[in-house]
Amino acid sequence: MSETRLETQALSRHFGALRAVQGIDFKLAAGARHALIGPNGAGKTTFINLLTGVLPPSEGRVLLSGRDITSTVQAERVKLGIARTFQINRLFRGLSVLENVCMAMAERAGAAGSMFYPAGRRTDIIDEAMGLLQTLKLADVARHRVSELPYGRQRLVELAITIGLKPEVLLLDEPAAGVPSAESHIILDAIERLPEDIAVLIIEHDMDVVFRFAKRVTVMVSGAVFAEGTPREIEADQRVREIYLGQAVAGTHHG
Amino acid sequence: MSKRTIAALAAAAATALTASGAMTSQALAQEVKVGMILPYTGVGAEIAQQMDRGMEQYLKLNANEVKPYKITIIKRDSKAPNGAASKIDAQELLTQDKVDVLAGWVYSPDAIAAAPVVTAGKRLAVIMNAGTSFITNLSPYFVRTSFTLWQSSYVMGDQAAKYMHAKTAVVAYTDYPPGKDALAGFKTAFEKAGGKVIDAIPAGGPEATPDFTPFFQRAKDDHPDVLFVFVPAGDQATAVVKTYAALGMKAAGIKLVGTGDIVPDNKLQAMGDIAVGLITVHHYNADLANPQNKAFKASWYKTYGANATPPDFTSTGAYDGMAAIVHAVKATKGKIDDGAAAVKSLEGWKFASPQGPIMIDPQTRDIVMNEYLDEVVKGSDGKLHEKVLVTVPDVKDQCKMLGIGPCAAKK
Amino acid sequence: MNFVADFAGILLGGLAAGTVLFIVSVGLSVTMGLMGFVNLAHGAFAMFGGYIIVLAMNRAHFGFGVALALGFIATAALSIVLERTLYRRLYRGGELDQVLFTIGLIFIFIATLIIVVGPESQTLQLPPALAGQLNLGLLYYRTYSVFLIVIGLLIALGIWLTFERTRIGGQIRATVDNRRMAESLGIDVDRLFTITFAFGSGMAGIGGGLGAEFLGLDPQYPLKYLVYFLIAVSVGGLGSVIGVYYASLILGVLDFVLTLYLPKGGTIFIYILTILILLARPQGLLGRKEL
Amino acid sequence: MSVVAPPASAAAPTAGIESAAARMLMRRHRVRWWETLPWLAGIAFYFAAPDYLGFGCDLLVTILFALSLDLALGYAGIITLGHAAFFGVGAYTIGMLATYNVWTEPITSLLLAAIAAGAVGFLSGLVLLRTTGLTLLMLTLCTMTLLYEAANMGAAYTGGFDGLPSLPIGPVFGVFEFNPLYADTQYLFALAVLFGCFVFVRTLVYSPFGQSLTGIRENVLRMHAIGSPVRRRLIVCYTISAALAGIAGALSAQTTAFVNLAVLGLDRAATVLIVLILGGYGRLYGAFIGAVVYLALEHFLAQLYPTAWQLGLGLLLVLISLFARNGILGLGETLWRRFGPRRDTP
Repeated sequence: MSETRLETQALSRHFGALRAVQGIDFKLAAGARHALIGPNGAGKTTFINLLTGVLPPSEGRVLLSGRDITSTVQAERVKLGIARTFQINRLFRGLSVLENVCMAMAERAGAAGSMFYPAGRRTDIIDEAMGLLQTLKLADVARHRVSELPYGRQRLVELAITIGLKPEVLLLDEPAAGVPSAESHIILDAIERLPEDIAVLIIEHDMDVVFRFAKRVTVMVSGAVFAEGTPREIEADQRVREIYLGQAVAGTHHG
Repeated sequence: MSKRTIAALAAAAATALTASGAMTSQALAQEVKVGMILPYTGVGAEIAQQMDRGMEQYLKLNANEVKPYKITIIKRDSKAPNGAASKIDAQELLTQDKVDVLAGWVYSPDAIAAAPVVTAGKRLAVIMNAGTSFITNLSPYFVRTSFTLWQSSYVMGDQAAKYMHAKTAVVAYTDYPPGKDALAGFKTAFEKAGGKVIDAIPAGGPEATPDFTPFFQRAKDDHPDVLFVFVPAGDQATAVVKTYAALGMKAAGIKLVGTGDIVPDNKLQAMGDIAVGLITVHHYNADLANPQNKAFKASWYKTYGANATPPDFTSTGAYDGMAAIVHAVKATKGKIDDGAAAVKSLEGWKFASPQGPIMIDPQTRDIVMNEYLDEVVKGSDGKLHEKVLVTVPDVKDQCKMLGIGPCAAKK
Repeated sequence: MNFVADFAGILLGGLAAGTVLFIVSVGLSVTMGLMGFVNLAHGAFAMFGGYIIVLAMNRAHFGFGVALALGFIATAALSIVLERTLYRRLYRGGELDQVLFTIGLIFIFIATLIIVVGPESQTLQLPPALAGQLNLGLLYYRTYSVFLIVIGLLIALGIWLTFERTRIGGQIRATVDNRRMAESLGIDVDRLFTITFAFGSGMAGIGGGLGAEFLGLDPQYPLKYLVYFLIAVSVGGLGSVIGVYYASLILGVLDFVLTLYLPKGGTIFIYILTILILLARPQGLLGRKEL
Repeated sequence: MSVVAPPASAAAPTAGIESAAARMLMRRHRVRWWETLPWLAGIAFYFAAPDYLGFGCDLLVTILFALSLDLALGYAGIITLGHAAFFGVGAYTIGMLATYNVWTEPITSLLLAAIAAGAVGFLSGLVLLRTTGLTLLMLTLCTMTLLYEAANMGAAYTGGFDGLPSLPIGPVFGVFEFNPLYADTQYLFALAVLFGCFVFVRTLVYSPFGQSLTGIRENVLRMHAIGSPVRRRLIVCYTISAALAGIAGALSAQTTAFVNLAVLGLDRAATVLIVLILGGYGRLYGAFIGAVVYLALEHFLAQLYPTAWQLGLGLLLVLISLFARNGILGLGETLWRRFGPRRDTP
């Protein structure tokens, strides 16, 4: 098997009495296509926040390529190659699509700190950004303010920004959430065309998406890993069907 | 009733004329342009109105004094007391409006900031209110017809010891230059006369009215014979007197004294009986009995209505200032734009003002005047009045006399 | 013994001062918490009410109570007009536009007052019943301060009960916590805004009158005391009535005690206190959410 | 701050219509013809209105002050009501140096003022920039007031409310004396300083650093998520802004040869905020428009109606806030978008 990119050991997070995440041991291999599913409130997003360093864990460790990053702050983890999208868009709504992507790339390239020459001279960054937009079929709206785009394409920008960070590990928090099904395919296409070597962890309610995309699936229930396996195995797992799939299938209709 | 309205209208018309005179200078008589720098907006607006009225009354009552000259007043707003606006006003009045005289200045910083301009402009500049002592040292063209805090507070300190036989005093003062001057003036005289200032309490800033309770409570705990207070005339004064009464300090045998600022003419009635018996020193109060003041007041109420804010020391400062300007105009045969000559003509100038006889000190170009030790009494008319207990004549600015700090005349 | 009495006096003074601050500021806290509207012109409504009250007493010779009622009604009415015509256009606008708007409003209030009433400051003539001293056993203290403290307590209780017990109170709390949620629950937020705004301004109006004894009353009022209102609101916590009450009293009393023993400190304490409190609790003492 | 050298500009970017967007970004920082107008106007004013130069200095100082605020408020979205703190520190640096005859050479004094104000900005930024919104507003306001009170307590040295009179300011380049009556030298000096500072700020806002500030204003959480050291950026920005405000204050002390407590007052802080919002924040030129409109209106209205001019000013502010989003420049842009030459995007 290929080596592990991201790993957690006995990772836990408590909010007072609430045990949002408890004792999760989890491995994400290089180039993985891994789905994280589970009923609402199962702690999926909290788990992502622990991986990205938005929240410090109550117990346990997080390792990136074998290196302990438990106490590394969010910004640093991004530099180390962990990028994420948000369940709800977090974009620079007042700026153009191109600027949104350039912002991320400038940070990645370590240019964003420099003060004494115009950003416009970093043609390397701008060209790279345009290239990315073209592959994501966003080039035609590159000049538009993000706030003027339909929601589906805004989600795409959300994705573009994270791809622009050239991550080793990409965490997608319900990338198609809130996107009308008519548009959702543009997101999924984009996800499928992600570079092979990126390890991708996707939180998703829509089972069609999960089965179409994931090679492995982890089921989380009330903060703990409930089951893990290939999509086939998960689908076949009786316990999962009982406590999860039923409501999730229901979920797809308004997902 | 209707008569008064007419009078008021007439006055209004007159003002309008003098004001608009700036634009339409179709003057048959020689026109003398006076640039007036006052805070027409902001915290000083009330004072500016009182001073405008003071000047207006002088010109009204002495119309034939002024002839054949025609005084044109050009008003400029000095806005917030930060010096900047005042300085620009002075520059533009001199360079654009080509005024012959500068005048006004309620707040000392505004006069101080304008000093270099005044010096460079070589025009007479009459300070009609600003009270910081050393201002007149900053330019040879400054002449002051208002007051310095040293004058009233020094006399108060002296009288507190000699007339009221006080041995110990506590001073509470607004924490800005006039307050500090008042403290210094009172302390110097009081201790020279054998008294002792046992505590000095800075009591808040000049703008927002603080609650004086904690300050006065502290003063009360010190058990002095007198509590000398300086606050800017206005709401703060009312608050001072009320707090003094509220804390029962009178009963505790502590007499409240101060400069006239704590019993301003326009607040006296509002204070009510609790003010009765207060002893203060000032160079003017609306009840002064001299003929000039009688005429002044009569015309004042005739013009602005019986319920108008009574005239006060800021009004007379402006009244006397206008008198000084008119004198300089006549003494220089209209060549008042020669600042040096204008100033010279005012050195030693004497004038019978509503506040009594005044003179401009030839050495310091500062005013020399009577200070009155007043007591608040309830009149037969049920209103409160100021009764003069002692008149101290020819009071000079002690800060300059004693050459303290920046007051020391620059040689 | 004597010390105890004096100290009690200081406490009463501080409480009275704090109460005035509370009565004027509480409206601001609710409207800012509820609408997220930065209404710097709040003090202008206090001034307006104060003028109505003082002029009603000094010129029209109304009784104190009547004048207060008049002040409340007039201010509330004016605020409704302004809210309906102008304020609501800016609810969606950025807070900086709101700052510009309310500052402009302050200028208009000030200039209009100077033109109509004149620049001179107004003095409140207390009714004889409130003017004197009151025997509190331990000490004599000015009746009016005691009166204020009681009134303030009643107002705080009244508003608190309205918030906790009544339907509209519940709606207000819900809206402060989460406006979208409230709207989705079918609460008529617009109506709610108008009502609270009118009430808050009316309270400010009364505060302007009641406080005139201590704060004075002149056209500069809205600018002079703006900072104190903002301090009370931010320290108390946006949208929290009880928070503002505590904050006002605490600041009032501490300021008094500190100035008594360290007069050289001048007015500096209230600012130091505010900084310390806000650094420790950015959302204010009882604030529900980040300011 | 890592200063990455720009690579030799790569060959023409991706072809096609799309690259219009790229070209827009690459050209955005270039100087447009109309950007020379303010400076031409500034020079024209010198010859056209020799009697108004005192007012002119006040105007230039206010523009610079508003510009410094724009960097913090308009670009980084740091909401502050205490910016006069730095203006005051700068002004008092000049005041102290001059009064006690330590140093009166104008240009180097400006630098010293900038350093002093920048230091205060850095220290307060370290503590305060953890908060946001009303809390930050109140904290900046209270910090400024603390400095005010401190200056009042030290009145023996600062001159307090009465201020430090008749500051001796050395001649510029040891040749050009300041003129108290016609402020001509002061005006040109102030204009030059403003130009220098403006060029600096302009470079800054178009630099990658400036872009990241905009990012922080637009969505701080996203900035964290793309690995941006947000807090450090904010502190750096705040420090620079403070230093510029310090220069503005110093300039005002030099041109008026006077400084008193008011330089640290809420009055000053509120006015500059109004000026900036009125002109339009996050726009560079909002500071210019706002200052000119506000001060000119105030100055000339006050000459016509000394007692009632605030009414007109108030009306203007209310109207702008009601009918323009983001000040006069914002209004201009809206109109341009609606009636200007048609473009496929705003």
